[in-house]
Amino acid sequence: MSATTAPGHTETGKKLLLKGNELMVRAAIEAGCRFFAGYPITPQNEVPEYMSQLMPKVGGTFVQAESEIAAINMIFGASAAGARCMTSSSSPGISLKQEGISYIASAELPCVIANVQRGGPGLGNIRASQADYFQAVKGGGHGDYRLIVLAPASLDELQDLTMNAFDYADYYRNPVMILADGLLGQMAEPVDARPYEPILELPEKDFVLDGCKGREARVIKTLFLRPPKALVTHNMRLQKKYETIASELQLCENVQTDDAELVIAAYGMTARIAKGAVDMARQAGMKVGLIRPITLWPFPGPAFMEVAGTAKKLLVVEMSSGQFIEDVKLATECNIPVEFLGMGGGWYPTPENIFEKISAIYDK
Amino acid sequence: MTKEMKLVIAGFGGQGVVVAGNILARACMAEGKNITGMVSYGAEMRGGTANSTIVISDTWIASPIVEKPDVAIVLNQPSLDKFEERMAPKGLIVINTSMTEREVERADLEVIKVNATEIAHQLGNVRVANIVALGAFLGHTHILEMSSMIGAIEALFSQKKPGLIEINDKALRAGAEVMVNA
Amino acid sequence: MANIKFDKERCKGCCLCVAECPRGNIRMSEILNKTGSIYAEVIDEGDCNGCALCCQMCPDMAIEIEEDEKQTCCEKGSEK
Amino acid sequence: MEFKKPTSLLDVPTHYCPGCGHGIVQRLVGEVIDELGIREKTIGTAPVGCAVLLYDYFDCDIIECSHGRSPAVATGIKRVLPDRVVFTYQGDGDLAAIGTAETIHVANRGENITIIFVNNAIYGMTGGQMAPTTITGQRTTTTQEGRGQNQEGPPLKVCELLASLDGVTYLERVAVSTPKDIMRAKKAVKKAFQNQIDEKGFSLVEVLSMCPTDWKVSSTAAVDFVNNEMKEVFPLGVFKDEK
Repeated sequence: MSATTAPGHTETGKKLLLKGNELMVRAAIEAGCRFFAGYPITPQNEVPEYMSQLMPKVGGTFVQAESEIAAINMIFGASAAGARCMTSSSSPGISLKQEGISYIASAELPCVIANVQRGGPGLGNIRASQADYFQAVKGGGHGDYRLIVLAPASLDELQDLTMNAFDYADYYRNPVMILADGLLGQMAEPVDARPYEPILELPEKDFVLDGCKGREARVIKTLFLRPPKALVTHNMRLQKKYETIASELQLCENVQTDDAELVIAAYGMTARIAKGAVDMARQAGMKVGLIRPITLWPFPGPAFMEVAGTAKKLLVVEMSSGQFIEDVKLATECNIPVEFLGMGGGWYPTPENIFEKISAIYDK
Repeated sequence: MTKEMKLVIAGFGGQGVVVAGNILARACMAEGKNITGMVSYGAEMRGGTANSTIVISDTWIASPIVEKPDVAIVLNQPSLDKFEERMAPKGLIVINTSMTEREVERADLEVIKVNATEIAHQLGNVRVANIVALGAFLGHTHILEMSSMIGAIEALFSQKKPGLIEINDKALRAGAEVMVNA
Repeated sequence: MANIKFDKERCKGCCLCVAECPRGNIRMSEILNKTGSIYAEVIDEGDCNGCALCCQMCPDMAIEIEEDEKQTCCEKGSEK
Repeated sequence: MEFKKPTSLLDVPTHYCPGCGHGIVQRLVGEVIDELGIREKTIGTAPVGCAVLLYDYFDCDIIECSHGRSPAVATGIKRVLPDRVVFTYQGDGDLAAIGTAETIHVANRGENITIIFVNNAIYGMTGGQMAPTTITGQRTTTTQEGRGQNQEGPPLKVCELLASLDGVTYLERVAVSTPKDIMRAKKAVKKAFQNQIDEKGFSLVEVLSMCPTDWKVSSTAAVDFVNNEMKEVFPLGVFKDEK
């Protein structure tokens, strides 16, 4: 499968000024992504646009699908055929892809799915949002499955996590979601273009359907009717895999949490904005820190438990109305008071907003 | 330069606010400054107000969002109406007097006036009014070296539209001249 | 004479072969096979000319004709 | 003459009901794969519907797809592996109802794949509800008074619909209700696969087929229904054959 997994061929070592969406495309292609199918939706339109420009240059395939549903199913096929592949969309489009994501998860096919979240429910708006948290980490499609969910907070990290996402997908044979938002997708900041290096020792793709020459015919399926317990057996094996992933892949960043009395919990762009508020609070003499999960699933529970043992209070900030906070409370087993600053979909906090909230609750 | 400068360039779609923002961002990048950039359009793709926002800083930047700009470069009347009231106290506003119909009303703002579209017209291409205004801003603040700006212009146009490098260079210098002479 | 073979365990008893045989040489059994179905069987092996219309029509691939060196190929089948 | 089961099919009985046409269609596809010698480079897609267990019968690589999405999945496979032979096998609900968009667009893109479309005018697996191809007046569990009484519209004619698309190379409607039709159907299926091998583009063969169980008739009456009723509504023939 060398034609489809050979990495590289984008310029590395240069300082880039690209929008997040464009950078994600560059990183994906650098990591060997050779098949992309997608459908336009704001604020992720630069992804298919840039893919359509870059893919032909590396001998890859870009398909503008007739629908999000078709796009995710093209990914299902391309992954089964052995390609490193990716699709992207924004919230309403991800809802449409849920069916296919469930099938891909059950069939244990590797792929990368980016959600550049916008406001919802419904058509919502086209600004940034984090309101698809539940959908991403709890499974928006049917059945017991898990996505590995990565939440970058800067373009530099977006570049790294996009590349790593392909490795996680191949290593665990599981779909990986990059949970970005409209802010991250639309902003530009300087990034050093780095070359792709695999971070894991990747297994042989012994599931690929490429014709049964010299081997037994293979089947990729998600229907388990016979024997009666076939589905249970399959699902238990999946759960075991999820347990392995949960024990091996928890990424989290702590910022000044060692002496912090108040720790902000936030992820993605919200965490970055909150970091500005941490700086402001420290300058005002308040001991405030930040804990930021980088993997939303698996959720870095132990890291949160640790903070719950040292801080007096947590403040959850999210661009949604109370989704992420549930995982924070679960992870800390309600051992610590949790305050909340949420923004209903489609609007973002500023460092000043968060600082104001910190000031209001710090001594209470 | 202050620790962090939040800047907006606003005008009609088609007045080149995105290009101006891009050039400014690249020049900052060349000088090793931290920057973030965003572009937003009105709901309609053409004819509404488009704006390009840039945060420039010597340290890391928490948020790329510019809610209260320290600097606004406004190229038309709707943008003046929209951003004057939103500006941070004592901010700097550069207005294109060729396309605005009134004076700046807020007393706390520092105002730079430049008839950018007329100057661009005299140079032979009204579409470089954006760069004239940018030149006026830089001629006043000197936050960047002219050579960084010219380098950014060359980098941006050299591949696809090399013919536009010269006129953009001229526009930049003409804008800066207005400030020297003011 | 053709070397026709009915796999009675594959047969589901749809009877399409019976209707199709130009010689009326196929009948359904009076007893059931292992799957509980009546099954098709040839009445007189000697009377089968190997036209294979029954094979064509059988949805279950339950009828096969083995090569018989003496038999010359009869592509179109039906000859009455 | 000799008549044997094709070797690209596994030697197992199928789960289809007595008199169901799927067994015939699958045999034809198997024979064609044998004759073209492409078993080891063929990847098939299984639909949702009665043919979902296709992989239990074909001895080649098969991927099972969600309802109606086979053409999209096949697109993904074919674009990654353009030198393999990719076919979808779909029923009328899969291809002409829930998967209409995928069908039209895979055809319009002119994907170099082969579609075998089995039209039996009813939803088989779920127990006999109206299909997009159920004919006017036909009674089903969801059109108890016959199709057309309740704004169901007339049956959808897939070949006629796709014939207007410039991206399409080959369209033919055949039947498996008589030995003569079956032999013609085989030729069409073979051509549809050969077109793909020759990189000619998108080919679809619509096969009118019997569903005695859900039509609630005998196997022989089902054959009569195809011959007398369905062929009237869905005329057999070549609808497009671009050289």
